[in-house]
Amino acid sequence: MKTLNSDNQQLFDKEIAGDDYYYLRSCIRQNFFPGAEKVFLDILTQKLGRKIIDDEHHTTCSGIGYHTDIVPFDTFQAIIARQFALMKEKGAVNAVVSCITSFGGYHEVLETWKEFPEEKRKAQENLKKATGRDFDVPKNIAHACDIIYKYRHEIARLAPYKLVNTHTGEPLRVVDHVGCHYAKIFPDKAVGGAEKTTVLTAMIEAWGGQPVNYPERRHCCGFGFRHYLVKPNRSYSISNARKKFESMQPYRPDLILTNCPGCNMFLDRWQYALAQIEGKTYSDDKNGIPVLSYEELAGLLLGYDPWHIGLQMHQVDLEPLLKRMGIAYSAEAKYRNAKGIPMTPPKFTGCLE
Amino acid sequence: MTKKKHIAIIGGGIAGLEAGSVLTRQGYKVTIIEKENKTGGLLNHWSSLFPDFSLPGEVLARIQPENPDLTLIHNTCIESIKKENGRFELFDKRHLKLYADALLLATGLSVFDASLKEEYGYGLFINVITSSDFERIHKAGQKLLTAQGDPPKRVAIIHCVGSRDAKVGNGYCSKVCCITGVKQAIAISRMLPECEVFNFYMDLRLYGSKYDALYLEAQKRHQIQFIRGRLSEVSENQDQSLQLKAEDTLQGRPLRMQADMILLLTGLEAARQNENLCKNNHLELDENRFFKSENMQYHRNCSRQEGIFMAGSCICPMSVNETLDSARSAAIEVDNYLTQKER
Amino acid sequence: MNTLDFLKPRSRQIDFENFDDRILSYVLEKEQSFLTCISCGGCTATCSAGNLTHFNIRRIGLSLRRGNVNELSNEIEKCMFCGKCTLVCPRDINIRNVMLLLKKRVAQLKTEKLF
Amino acid sequence: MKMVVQQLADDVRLKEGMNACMNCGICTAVCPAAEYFEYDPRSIVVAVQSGNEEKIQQLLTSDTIWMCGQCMSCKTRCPRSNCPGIIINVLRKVSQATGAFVQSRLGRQQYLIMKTIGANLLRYGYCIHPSAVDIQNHPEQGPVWEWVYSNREEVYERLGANLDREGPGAMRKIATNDLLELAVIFEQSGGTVLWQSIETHSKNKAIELGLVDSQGNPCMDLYTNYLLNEDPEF
Repeated sequence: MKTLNSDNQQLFDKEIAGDDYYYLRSCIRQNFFPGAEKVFLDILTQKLGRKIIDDEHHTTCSGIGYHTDIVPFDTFQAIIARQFALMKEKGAVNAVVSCITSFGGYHEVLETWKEFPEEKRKAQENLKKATGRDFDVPKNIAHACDIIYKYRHEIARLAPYKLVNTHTGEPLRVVDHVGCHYAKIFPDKAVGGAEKTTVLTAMIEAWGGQPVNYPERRHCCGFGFRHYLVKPNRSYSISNARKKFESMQPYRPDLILTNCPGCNMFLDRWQYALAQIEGKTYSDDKNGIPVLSYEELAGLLLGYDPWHIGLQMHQVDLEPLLKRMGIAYSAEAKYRNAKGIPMTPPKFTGCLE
Repeated sequence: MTKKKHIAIIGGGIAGLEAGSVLTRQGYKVTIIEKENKTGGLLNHWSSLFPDFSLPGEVLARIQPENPDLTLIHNTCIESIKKENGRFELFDKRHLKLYADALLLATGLSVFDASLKEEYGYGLFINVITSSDFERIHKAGQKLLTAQGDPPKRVAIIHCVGSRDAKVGNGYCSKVCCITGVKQAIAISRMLPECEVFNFYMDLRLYGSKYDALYLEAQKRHQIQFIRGRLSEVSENQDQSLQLKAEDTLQGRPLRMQADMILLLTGLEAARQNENLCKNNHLELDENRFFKSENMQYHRNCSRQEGIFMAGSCICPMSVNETLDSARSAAIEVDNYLTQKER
Repeated sequence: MNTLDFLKPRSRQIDFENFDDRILSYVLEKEQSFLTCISCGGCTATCSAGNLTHFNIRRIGLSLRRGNVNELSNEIEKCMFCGKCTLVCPRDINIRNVMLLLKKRVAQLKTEKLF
Repeated sequence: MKMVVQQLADDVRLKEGMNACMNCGICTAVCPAAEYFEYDPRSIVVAVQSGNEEKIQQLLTSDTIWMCGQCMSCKTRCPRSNCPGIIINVLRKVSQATGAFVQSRLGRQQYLIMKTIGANLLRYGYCIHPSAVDIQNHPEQGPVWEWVYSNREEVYERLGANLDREGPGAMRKIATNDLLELAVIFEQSGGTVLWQSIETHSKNKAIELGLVDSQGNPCMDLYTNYLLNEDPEF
């Protein structure tokens, strides 16, 4: 089978800044996988020797509020303008966005400003009146996965591990899931465009794995904003996630790789919920298909301790994958606190007891 | 007797050939410049013509003009045109220079590159083919087979690929694909009576004489099914069969279908060389990159540049019979121009 | 696990692979002309029952062709079999007969407890 | 009061999101919501395009406009570069501004979202905070999250996060001054006005439903409970 690879790169050769970044954190990533953001910053500064500003003053971009329609577009624009103002004050011009919805939102606002300059003036005025701040439009806006993509070969050179099954020597079969707001709203802002987004498959290839295509690759994970956030609506969310799992199951993937904080969480949790409801998993075992984000995966390959980068926060246990990849880890260090004192572990991990 | 006037025709497809044939019979000297090593243009690649399944060879046989006043130059592409002292000078890459009293453009069209419509997977998924691919297979007398070598049990024919699509820069209707879809559906059904054939369309634009009868025949005799909804995406299954997603718009519900093969009805585009020909003179292209007529109602064959005329599908996509009509009417316009100039 | 009872995964996508043709094949066998329907809606426009209720013959035809049998069994009850649809059909389909056959087949399936 | 058609047209996003639609259904074909609900983005665009005041009013009071999941898959495929998902945003905005939203079950839920996500926004400076993802309302999060939730100080500390503390880092406490700026931006740019509209119309709806206290004032706890238990038709 022909896999999706980096062959149409020239069509969507997006510009990704090489250094001197300003980090914009993600509500969901910090909340569910704080270790992922930490390891991203660590890789960038310690392994790759790049500079990135982690500014405590920036806030949510309010994207979840915007897409649930409780934040008006004017407010959304002004909040984004405030982030830009903070960047300006720090002398930063290259934004790196951790959240996919923020990424889509920043671009939506910038495209609007290009087409309707009066909207930009309104945002300037609102921000000035509210905070006294001024902003400049950043020179470059990249998603954090773009940065890892840009340095994927360098990471491969530094990495002691590969996406390879150490028992068989075969490359691991990896399916990817790209967050909708990364490529679907503005295809030219995504590596590889909207239909054959290659930002993750290129990483998989560079790190020794085999990217595996599956029919519902482009389908949404099912977050649906208001559909997940209001409890009685969550069936929408799980229904769409199920569609993806059913579609990828026949390919027997070793791993699901994501670039969106929300998707990473949903694809992990919904496997558990579906197993509880339907009594089945989409893997050959009771554990489920492991789900990792690009930062988590890069961290693992670079030899970070899986429990320091927060992999114990996943419902689908990563241990079987670690074993398959021959990654050294300590099982009993998994549930310890910062002082090294053992904690009571979760009731169970994986999808079925 | 005055020296015979000379007309250069760019393009040796059926429009150029037919116009050349009419003009030589009217007493002019004609030179046809063809970029390939063979005349006949796109018609060489088609297996049968709608709506009567007649053979393209029959058309070609009738219009091969044989006349001492007609010269054919092959393998040459005219790159630029210059008007000097009321005459035209034509240049190709190798600095071939040709003089003419009038110029007739019959550059025809090219077929949309279906791989640009990434979501349909042409060039990526092996069982996705185009209408041109199908004509080639059919013409070679081969059976339609999947990449695995089996006769497909279900084929989905997709309309409007590269037509009526602002995303790929083609906002217009290519006009002849709908009827091609019906024709090819019937051809598949004749070839493989067991095969289910579906047409996914947005509007069925069957504008010509006897076209609707073919549609009726497709439904009645061949049980071909028509679903109103534009294809949104194609994905490949593990066994290389395909999954497609569209809306059944008449029901207002999303629809998912598995098919062994998908046939894309590719739209038609103006020839790329047209842009070059517009340099250094008053020729103009319209918003769809076809040649702009002086007046699209009354003077369809006349360009914006005095002495340059157009014939056939370099004006807009046309069927074979329309192209021939257009060629003949262009010949009349050329004759009128040269006769009036004489006086 | 009852705490997850509020979650009900499902889809309303038309899935051609699970096509229920028990009614369609019966109708087509006896009324070939139905093949040539072009969904123009002429029948719906003239339909007496449709003027008073949400009964929509064009949609019934589509449901028949897509195998939505559950929808059909309720809807067909509303038809009065006046035959005006047949008179206006540009493709000369005996729509009244299609509706009759549909009703017959639904009744048959019901007696056989297949519904 | 402006006609709703005009209110829609005043939003810059409608100019961005809508060219003429040709009813091809390419959006519905890939729409995750169309797959789950009786929902058809194509017909919504057609209704907005018609400019028919009555039809649009109907949309504003319907469940339909609240079914979109905002994935924007429609945007990628449209052959006319429309974005039905953005048109939905504009409809929802006008529905909330005019109070039409309380007439549909899904629309009424805006009150719940305002009270959760909206409250998080101004209280924490984040849309989501670990303390707000409680076990009772999120059983689908599973036993590992339950473990994180119950031991969050320790778990976040081990991962080098800075939960609820000053300085930079994941889940840090956003400084009071920064939160204040966020609140003033809300005030300045229309966020507060929107919330007042949601609040007022929801209270009126609560009264209409008889969800009141002994003094006849709307009881919003009862109303919240009502919203969470309204019988879904799907």
